Amino acid sequence: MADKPKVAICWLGSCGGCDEAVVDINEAILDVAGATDIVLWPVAMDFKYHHIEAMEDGEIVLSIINGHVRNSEHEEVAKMLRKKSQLVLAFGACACFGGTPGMANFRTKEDIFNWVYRDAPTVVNPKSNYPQPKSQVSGKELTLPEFYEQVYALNQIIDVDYYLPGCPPPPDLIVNAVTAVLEGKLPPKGSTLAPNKALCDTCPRNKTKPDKIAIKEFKRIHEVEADPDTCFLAQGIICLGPAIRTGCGEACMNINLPCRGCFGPVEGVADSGAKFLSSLASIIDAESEEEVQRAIETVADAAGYAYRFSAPISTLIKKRV
Amino acid sequence: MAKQITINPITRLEGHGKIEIFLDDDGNVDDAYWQVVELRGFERFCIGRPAEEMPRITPNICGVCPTPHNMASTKALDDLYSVEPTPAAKLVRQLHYNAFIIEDHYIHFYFLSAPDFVVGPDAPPAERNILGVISKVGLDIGKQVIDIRKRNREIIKLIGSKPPHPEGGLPGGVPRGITEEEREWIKATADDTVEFAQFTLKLFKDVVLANKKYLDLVLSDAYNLKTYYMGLVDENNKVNLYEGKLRVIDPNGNEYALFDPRDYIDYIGEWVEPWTYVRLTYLRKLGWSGLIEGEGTSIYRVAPLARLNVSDGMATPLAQKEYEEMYNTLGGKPAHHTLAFHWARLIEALQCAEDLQRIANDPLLTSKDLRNMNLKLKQVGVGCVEAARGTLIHHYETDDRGIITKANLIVATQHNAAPICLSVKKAAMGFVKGPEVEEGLLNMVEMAFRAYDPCLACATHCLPGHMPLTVNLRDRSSGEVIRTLERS
Amino acid sequence: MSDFEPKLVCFSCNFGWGYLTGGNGLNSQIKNWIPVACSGKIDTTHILDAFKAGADGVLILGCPEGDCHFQDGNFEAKKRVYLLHKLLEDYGIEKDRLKIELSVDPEGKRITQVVKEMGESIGKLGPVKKI
Amino acid sequence: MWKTESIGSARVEDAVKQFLPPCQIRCPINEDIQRTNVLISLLPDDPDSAKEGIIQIGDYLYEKNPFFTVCGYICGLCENDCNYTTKGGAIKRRLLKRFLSDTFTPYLVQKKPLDVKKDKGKVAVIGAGPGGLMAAYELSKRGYTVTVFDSSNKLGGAARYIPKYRLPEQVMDAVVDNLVRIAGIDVKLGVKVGEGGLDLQQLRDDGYKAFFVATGTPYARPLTFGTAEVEGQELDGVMYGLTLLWEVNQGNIPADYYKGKKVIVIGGGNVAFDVARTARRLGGDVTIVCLEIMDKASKDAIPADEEELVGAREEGLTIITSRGVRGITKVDGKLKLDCPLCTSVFDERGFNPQIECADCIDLEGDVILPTIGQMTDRDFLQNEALLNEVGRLQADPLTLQSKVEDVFVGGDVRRIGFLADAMGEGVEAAESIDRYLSGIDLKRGRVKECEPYDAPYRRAYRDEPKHKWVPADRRINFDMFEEGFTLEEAIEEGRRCITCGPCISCKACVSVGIQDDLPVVEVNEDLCSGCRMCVYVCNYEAAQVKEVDGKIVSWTDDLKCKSCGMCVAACPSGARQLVGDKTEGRIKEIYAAL
Repeated sequence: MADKPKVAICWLGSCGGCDEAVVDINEAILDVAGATDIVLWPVAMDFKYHHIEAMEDGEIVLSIINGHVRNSEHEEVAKMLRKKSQLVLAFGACACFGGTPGMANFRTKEDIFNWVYRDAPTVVNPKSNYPQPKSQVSGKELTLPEFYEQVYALNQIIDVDYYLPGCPPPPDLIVNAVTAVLEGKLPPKGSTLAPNKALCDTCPRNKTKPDKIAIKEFKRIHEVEADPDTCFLAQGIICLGPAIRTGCGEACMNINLPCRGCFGPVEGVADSGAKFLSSLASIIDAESEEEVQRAIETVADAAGYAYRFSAPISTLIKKRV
Repeated sequence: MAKQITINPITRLEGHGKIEIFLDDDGNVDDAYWQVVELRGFERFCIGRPAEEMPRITPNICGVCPTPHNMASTKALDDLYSVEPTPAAKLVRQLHYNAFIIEDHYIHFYFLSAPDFVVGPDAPPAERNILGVISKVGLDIGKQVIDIRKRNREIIKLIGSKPPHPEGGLPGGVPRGITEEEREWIKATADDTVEFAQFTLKLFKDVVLANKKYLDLVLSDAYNLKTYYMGLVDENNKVNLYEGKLRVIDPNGNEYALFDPRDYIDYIGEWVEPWTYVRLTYLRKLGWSGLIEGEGTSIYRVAPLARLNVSDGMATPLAQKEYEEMYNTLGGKPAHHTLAFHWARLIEALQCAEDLQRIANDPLLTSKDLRNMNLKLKQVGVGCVEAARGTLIHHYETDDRGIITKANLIVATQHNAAPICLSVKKAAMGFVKGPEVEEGLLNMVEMAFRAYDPCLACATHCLPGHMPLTVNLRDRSSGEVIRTLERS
Repeated sequence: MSDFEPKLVCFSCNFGWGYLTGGNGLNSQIKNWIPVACSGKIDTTHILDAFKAGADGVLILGCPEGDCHFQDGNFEAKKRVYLLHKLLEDYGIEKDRLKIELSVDPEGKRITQVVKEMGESIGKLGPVKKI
Repeated sequence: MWKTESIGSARVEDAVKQFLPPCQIRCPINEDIQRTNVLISLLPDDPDSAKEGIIQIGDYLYEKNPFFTVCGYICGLCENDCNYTTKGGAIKRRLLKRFLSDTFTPYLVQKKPLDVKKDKGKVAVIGAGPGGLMAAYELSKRGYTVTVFDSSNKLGGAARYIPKYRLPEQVMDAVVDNLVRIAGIDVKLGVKVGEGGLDLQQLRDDGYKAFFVATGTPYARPLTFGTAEVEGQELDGVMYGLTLLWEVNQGNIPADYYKGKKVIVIGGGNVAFDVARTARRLGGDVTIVCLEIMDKASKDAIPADEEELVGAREEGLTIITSRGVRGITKVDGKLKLDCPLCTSVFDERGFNPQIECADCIDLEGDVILPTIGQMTDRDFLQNEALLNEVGRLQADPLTLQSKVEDVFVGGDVRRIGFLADAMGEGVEAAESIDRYLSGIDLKRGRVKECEPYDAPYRRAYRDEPKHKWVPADRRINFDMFEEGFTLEEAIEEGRRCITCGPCISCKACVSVGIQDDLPVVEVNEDLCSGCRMCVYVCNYEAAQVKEVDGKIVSWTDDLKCKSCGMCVAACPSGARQLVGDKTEGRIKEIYAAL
């Protein structure tokens, strides 16, 4: 055990799907488990913060961290793992870009609290209680982690060595990533352990795409019966394929749904949402200003399409000060 | 000098949870709280999103039980657009749903519950995990569990893309159907699953019921909690996880309410406490009773045992037999035995497996008629399913373009939040006497909430799989840790 | 708010604006002036980056409708601006902070005025609210 | 005001095989049409400040085409091939140049002579028409001492036949007079080579190393019927149209010369119409008779331009089509034309009229002006042994070299064409003579294949401006009847040009400093996913996709690319970059300072 590389798998603000994904590598999980000494995996085994604290700095070879950072506890755990680990792998869309919950950054903490604890139709809150970091209940003190104003991607809180995007990351890339670490065959720091190109590159529908895509009005997924073989954009359905890194195995294409971007920006692009909107505007086929406005009206949710998984790293969401 | 025991972390529905046990000066349990320490505010940032995207967004609420969110959301869209899914589409959805419940229930049983019973509640924790289970009952069972999970997740993948984050589901239908060649291996999977389900029940009865010590534990008062119960039933009041009416029975088993999930607001209230991020649900018309059981309580429970308690039986023949046997053993309905959740869970899994079989053999399954395009937006939609962990409700309101303006979600574990607090307190009082807590006893406490499979399941579904647990004994006044007791 | 001095970034198409001035004269008069070969090459990223960098407004000056040297670059810019308006609202940034004007001003007679007016209207809005 | 540069990066590049705008390909002297259109569109709207720019543009055009001010009145060849023709009307290039001429013509006298050392030997040019003068100009620029001989007393050759209401005399005078001054060309007028013992051999003896024979077609072609010459062409009252045009331009014909006279012009070409409309301006009641028919679509269509037909009708001329002339007689003082029906003019063998003599009409008039074409001076060509065994003038079509190696021939004498065609041959001849005298292969690398560009895509194309003619009743005189562009109109029309051509053959933007140089679009194939966003946004079909081992990737056709950067803005994966574009840097600076 001792000489096996120590690996930690940990979640922050996460849905647990990323850990499910690790389990979903099925048989391979046993090899990984055999080749490594998993010192921390809350989903699977004893969770001992202070054991980690007791470790030497850098004693852990690799920390695989999933989930975003939204509260003080997340931040503490993240920082602790960074201190103890040689390598940190941001695992899954939440750790890499903030993920779906990152869309909360379009709202304030206050707004969220008011709805959840006051305005939701089923809420009954005569004492107008709001959860507090510290509260007294019949003389006893109960504490809660502090809920931050916004959601952060992992690299906005700690230094990250590698990224493995996806919601969740697919089994083949997980195995590749772990093997790369174990065999010490790692690309330069900061690399994303997935292909560099956009989804169109591997999308089976790319061949059916006409050379000139022009869209007069955008269709929403419930409005049309999408053809299972034709490029979504060619059908007027918004698909982030052109702007989003490939590697997901075209999971959504396979069930006849367009890409929503869980793999984040392609190599060299910081804000895939902005880039995507730029090209989306370009393929609007309009003769007049009115037609432009009409076409744009049919873009039901610019922010929700562009930043479904990446609002916290979007250009306009300010980084932490 | 009072002490405080902290069990942290234990759970994750929207994140972590922890248990605080307070000891009075004599070292007896004074009070216990189960806290949910995280919030992500989905209800809020869903505003402005197009409704049809919700089945793709809400599964991110929980990656361990994403399918119910995806399904509740999809059904909310049916309601929002006042449309019925085509018969084929409905079959595909139910196929997806059964496959999910099956793999979820078995993972919970084998990885989380079985260690307690098969290996023993007070056995050394190093053995009290799936490996321990395997060494007791044989390796091939471990393999079978993995195999059944894998194959049922293949079905989810087919329909929902990524099992931890399924995205399929559209108002009035599904984006993708099933082909004849896919039907073949789905059939095979269904048959094997039914067999496996029966085997598992037999295993449970052999190791638990046959063992007086365990049976007593199941029936003991520490694990008994008298509350209301809620769950979906079909038109014959049989268990149905995909659709139906919500039925509520009182602690004595009488029907308290039977209502369309659309009316949930009239029946369900959510109480806010400053010490937890989760909202505690209760029966609104009865008013918030606080954390009490029995007479005068307004707290209800959901999830497998609740579903069986509120129904008049199972919807499939094999499961029905098991249903009858369970209540005979527990001494009639309703059963308040918290640990019986495990048993109920296995009976449900059998019903899902039988239903999987029915669907796999239905000629309609492979029909290409997957979308009912006759959409009429009515700007309000409620979708309700029985998630593995209990009733799940998605309620959306939109503008005239179908853009979400309001979203209210009641997540399974919320219903059980208050009961869990009570069960934990009760178990703690039953087993924790003084600061010198023994590890095995802590596990007894743990078993109390593990039975609910609170979406900590999210946390504990998995490999070696025993509960992490650290107990801090703190001086109440100074808060400083006097002694740390931990299991390993 | 009174002492608030709005920061305005101004892109202008060389084929329509100030090409007779050689730039020299205007450079001093217009702060944060970025002449470009065609308004159509202004990427959404450029615009969002401007706001991120602290701009309170972005003004794009293109050639008159139908007069683009590159056929329809000014129209491209318009499409982009209108789509961005939709996005900016989600960030709580008023759409008035991003304006596009299609006109022609070779001697740079009007450009300073246009910039001034936009500056004033942004002055009324105040600094960008952080979300 | 900008200053347009034509050196360094602002110099247009010339590729052996390249795309060009169709207008430039059509132009026999390959004028930089697109570049100068763009420059015009960038003129200030205030006339005084515009002057400077106009002269810069003029000076630039002058380098290639010292006749551009004249072309501005009479040449619209490029417009025939303009991509805009089908989209709303060709760009009015002729009027744009005429607009430049308004300012440039008066300026010509101040234009400095060429600063070249004339040390490359003597060359003689026979014929001071556009072809001859272009050759002389080109050769002078290259350092040759050129002497131009012309039998007439005026420079300009055939251009001197053009009526003043189409080409003002002072414009023509300014061009030719200043051309010889600026280029330092030695001129011998009234000297007919081939007469009085002066022949090419004599000139050789005088030290002339090479010759360009551009003697044009000085003689009018007599009327023929079948093979025979038509009777009665010697009759009093019958005069060749060509003669009339010459004499009128010389000022030898009084106004009202034809007042009250019935004039019949024979011929359907542009010259015939010049003659007819001139006669009309001399007070005559004019009828045109021709073999051809009005239907422009027919193989037998009347050759004169549509504008001529319209103009003539407006001015009250009568046009009688499908009639030949069999004979001219004089019956009690009136001339009588005997005109049989012509059923077909051209067939596979070319000009081969079929006459139906049964159907015949008589026309009566006081004056008959046959204008059916011109002829070369065959005796001269014969004597100089430039004709081949079948009696045809022989010259290599590419090098224009004749049977005699130091003699080159071009212009109408070789093949009758437009003014610009002759000029073009002058340029080619100069090139050949330069190569000949420098001992360089005459042919190598001279064949230029150029592919015309298609019109770029744009949402809306604009219609051409209406032509402005003085109303017929007020233009029966020798003043210009067509009005030119105002500055405002010129700028508008310049803007209308959709600049089909590639940047390297234009660079107007670089020349006035709108861009430092032409940035180049580069595609990083390691990043391009073949999503095709660039393809739609590109208005020039420069952004295209190709398949590379099964994967689709995009690429850019540099010759078609205008470096506008729209594809870069549209590329969602940052695979496209504008290399050499300073904008990005500028943006970073500014943002950093915010």
